[in-house]
Amino acid sequence: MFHKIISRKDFADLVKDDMTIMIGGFMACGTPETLIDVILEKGVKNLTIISNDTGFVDKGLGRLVAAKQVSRVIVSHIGTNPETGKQMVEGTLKVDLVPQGTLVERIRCAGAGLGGVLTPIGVGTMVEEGKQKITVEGIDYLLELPLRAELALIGGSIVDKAGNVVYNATTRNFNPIMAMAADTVVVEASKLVEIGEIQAELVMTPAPLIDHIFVPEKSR
Amino acid sequence: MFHKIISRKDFADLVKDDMTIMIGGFMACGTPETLIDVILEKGVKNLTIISNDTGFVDKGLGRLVAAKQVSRVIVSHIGTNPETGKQMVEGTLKVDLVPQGTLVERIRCAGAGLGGVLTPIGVGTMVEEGKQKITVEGIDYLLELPLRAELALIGGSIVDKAGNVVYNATTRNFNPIMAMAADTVVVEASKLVEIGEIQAELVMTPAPLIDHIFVPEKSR
Amino acid sequence: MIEDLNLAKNIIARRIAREFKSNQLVNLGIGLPTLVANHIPEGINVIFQSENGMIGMGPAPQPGEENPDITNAGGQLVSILPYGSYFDSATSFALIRGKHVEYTVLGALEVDQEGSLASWIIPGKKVPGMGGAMDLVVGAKNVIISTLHTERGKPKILKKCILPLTAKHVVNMIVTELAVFRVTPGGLALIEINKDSSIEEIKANTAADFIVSEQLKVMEV
Amino acid sequence: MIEDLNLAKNIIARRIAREFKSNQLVNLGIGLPTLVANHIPEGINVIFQSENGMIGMGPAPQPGEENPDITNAGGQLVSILPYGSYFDSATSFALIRGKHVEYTVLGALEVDQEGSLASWIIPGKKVPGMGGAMDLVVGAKNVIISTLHTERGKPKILKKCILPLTAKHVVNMIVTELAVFRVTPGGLALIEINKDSSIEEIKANTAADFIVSEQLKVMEV
Repeated sequence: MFHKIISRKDFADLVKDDMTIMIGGFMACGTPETLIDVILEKGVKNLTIISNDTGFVDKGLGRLVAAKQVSRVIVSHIGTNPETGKQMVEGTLKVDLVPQGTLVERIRCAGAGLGGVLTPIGVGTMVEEGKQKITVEGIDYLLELPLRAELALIGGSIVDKAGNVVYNATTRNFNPIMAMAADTVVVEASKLVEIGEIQAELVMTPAPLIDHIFVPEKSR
Repeated sequence: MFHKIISRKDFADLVKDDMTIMIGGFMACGTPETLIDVILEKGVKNLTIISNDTGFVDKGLGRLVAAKQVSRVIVSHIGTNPETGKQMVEGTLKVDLVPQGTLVERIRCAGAGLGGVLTPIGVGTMVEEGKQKITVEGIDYLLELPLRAELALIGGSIVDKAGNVVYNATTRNFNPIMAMAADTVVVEASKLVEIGEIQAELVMTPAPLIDHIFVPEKSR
Repeated sequence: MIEDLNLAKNIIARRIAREFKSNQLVNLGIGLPTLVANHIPEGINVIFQSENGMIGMGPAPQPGEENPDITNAGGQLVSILPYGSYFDSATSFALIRGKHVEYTVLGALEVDQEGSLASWIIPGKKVPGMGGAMDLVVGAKNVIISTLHTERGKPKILKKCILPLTAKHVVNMIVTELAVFRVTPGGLALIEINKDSSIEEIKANTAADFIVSEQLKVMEV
Repeated sequence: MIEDLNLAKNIIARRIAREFKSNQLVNLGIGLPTLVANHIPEGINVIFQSENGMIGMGPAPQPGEENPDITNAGGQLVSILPYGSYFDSATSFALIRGKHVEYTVLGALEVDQEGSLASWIIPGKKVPGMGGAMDLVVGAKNVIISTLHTERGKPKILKKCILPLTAKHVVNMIVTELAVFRVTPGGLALIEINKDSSIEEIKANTAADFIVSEQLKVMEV
């Protein structure tokens, strides 16, 4: 009944120039590396990437930055990828820095149908520039708005054929939140299992949120 | 190192007249019934209860309503407990009805340090009365504010001696959200296990959020 | 009119059950909508969400297999299918409000030609509360109202709801034992009619304006 | 001044490690703060949170036991203790922003006598980004800044930060290799001093106003 397995070629066809893509992972832990390989091969340009950080020059989504396929990143941290800083200074890459907790909350808003959240984070700093400030019971908050993508690329540790996902250890991070906030969601499965093999309580992303399951050759 | 097991008597001492108490569960599924027994025995009065619903006259927190220990409930549904409606009509019980998704989101705000959320739910209905309306990109939202309690009573299926909690099946519902939104959090453990017996990925409420573990006699 | 209420309800449920495609995520309200699950056509695999925290909800358990920890949003014992999952209420309503649920089927006290719904309170009389209904009708991609065409002889479909609203302008489709309506930008459209009814009967029992669709069909039930 | 930077950093880490009680939830920033974990006194069981999604973080794994799925917020391999748990980033920052973390220990580019902190950007020069630092300093119950007293001879503790802020009025305590300060409503208070330093040396190397506490003690390190 579930026909979600996607080939390398069909995934490549999904990815287009100018797309806004969310990529799960934290310093490349939990990042779907093979899906990034495919985007590198295809060579699409002018991508907007939403992720926790820009990883490393040779690991994680930082490889897309190094390949100059990205024109904008919305992230909390770029310190581990010198290419990001360099391209930012050269003016070829726009970098939006967002506090990590605000970033994940904005993505959650998009996935959860909320119009925004009030957070105390960033009040009195550069982060408040251009944002609406709302005072509740004498405390100032910034109104932070939803952040959505056309495509979300998720790194799943254990995925069943229906699309239920388990993330091992700290690979979870942004993955389950992003899996709710994009028009199309693709999970790269480190391990593919049969339906029923995952305990229902352990599912971290329920099957209906996953559009496509990509199984890299090394996982087969 | 963790000394969290609380006796029936010590739990009874925690509960006081006029308290605001969150109680987990959904139509009494996942509700800590023995903790409610203790509150019934102690007979404290004038409680404000925050929960999904008022359960039944003879099951769940509805028993506290039936015993007239409650002066206010903040819930999404009262239809299964005729006592709630009766006391509301008589004027002895104040009932605040909140849409279920808004209710859980307001509790989450309190636990997550957010000042509020914008939700489209309730716009154009009685629910918007007295609330700030905020328009983002042409869409109207209600600003919903955090909801916090002095005490949260949680129904845990499997609890380890550090306080890590797993909720089986649909007993999860409001429990993990409430466990973040109160000054003091008490979990009733259906089953108590040793530290290390719960898979780290399966923990639904991390140990540091739990102040006290109550183990009813039937679970020992 | 169909006098047998049980028959009427099952006509409604059967008709609604034909709307779904395989793998769609569907939330059924308490009461009449619950019946829809019994009528899903062979070969169609609908995935049921229950707002108390489950995807892949299955039927009532076999005797001896009851698990008090597995309940639906009505508090009844149910089961879970092999592809199912459990989650907390915040996630459940993130799924609902975030447009991840394809269909919600709910009952009505009143529903009107503008697609507004009243279903949670009769002031001074009956106040069950909205539960998850407000979230469901605003959040689901498609809102189907399942209702008997009249109650004690009074039409349930009105020009404008009188009772306090559950939500404004959210209903996509209304299914009764006599007819199927679609709420369109141009107003209410009658798109299907029970073979044993007539446009005259429907007009006489509907307190709303509606146009008769050029593609009017017989309700398949 | 202490010329040996390694010694200086370990003095700071040792002093901070004495602040915690058993069962407190603590988040250590990248760099100097990470050293604090090596100096927790015997018998004290601090629980470490890592903002990438873990409670109960343990030390670097033994050779042969490395698991690439278990990393800290710096991307380094770590381990988890038996009472530990994993969660997503939304939950992690709910814990942080929601005042469930007792202490956060972070480094500083600048910190000032009002308790404001600059740590994430040197405009035009170095822009690592704030990562989770803004959330941590606003959200944690207690904020400890660990910093060398000076950098290239220049004081790190100022009257007012010049660089863009991480947050305003959030720091509770500043620990350097020479001294410990508390940020009080009345201003900065020197509460401890390294036995090898002097008030004169601290005054000469601190660009902020501070009062010397009446209970001034020798730093126990």
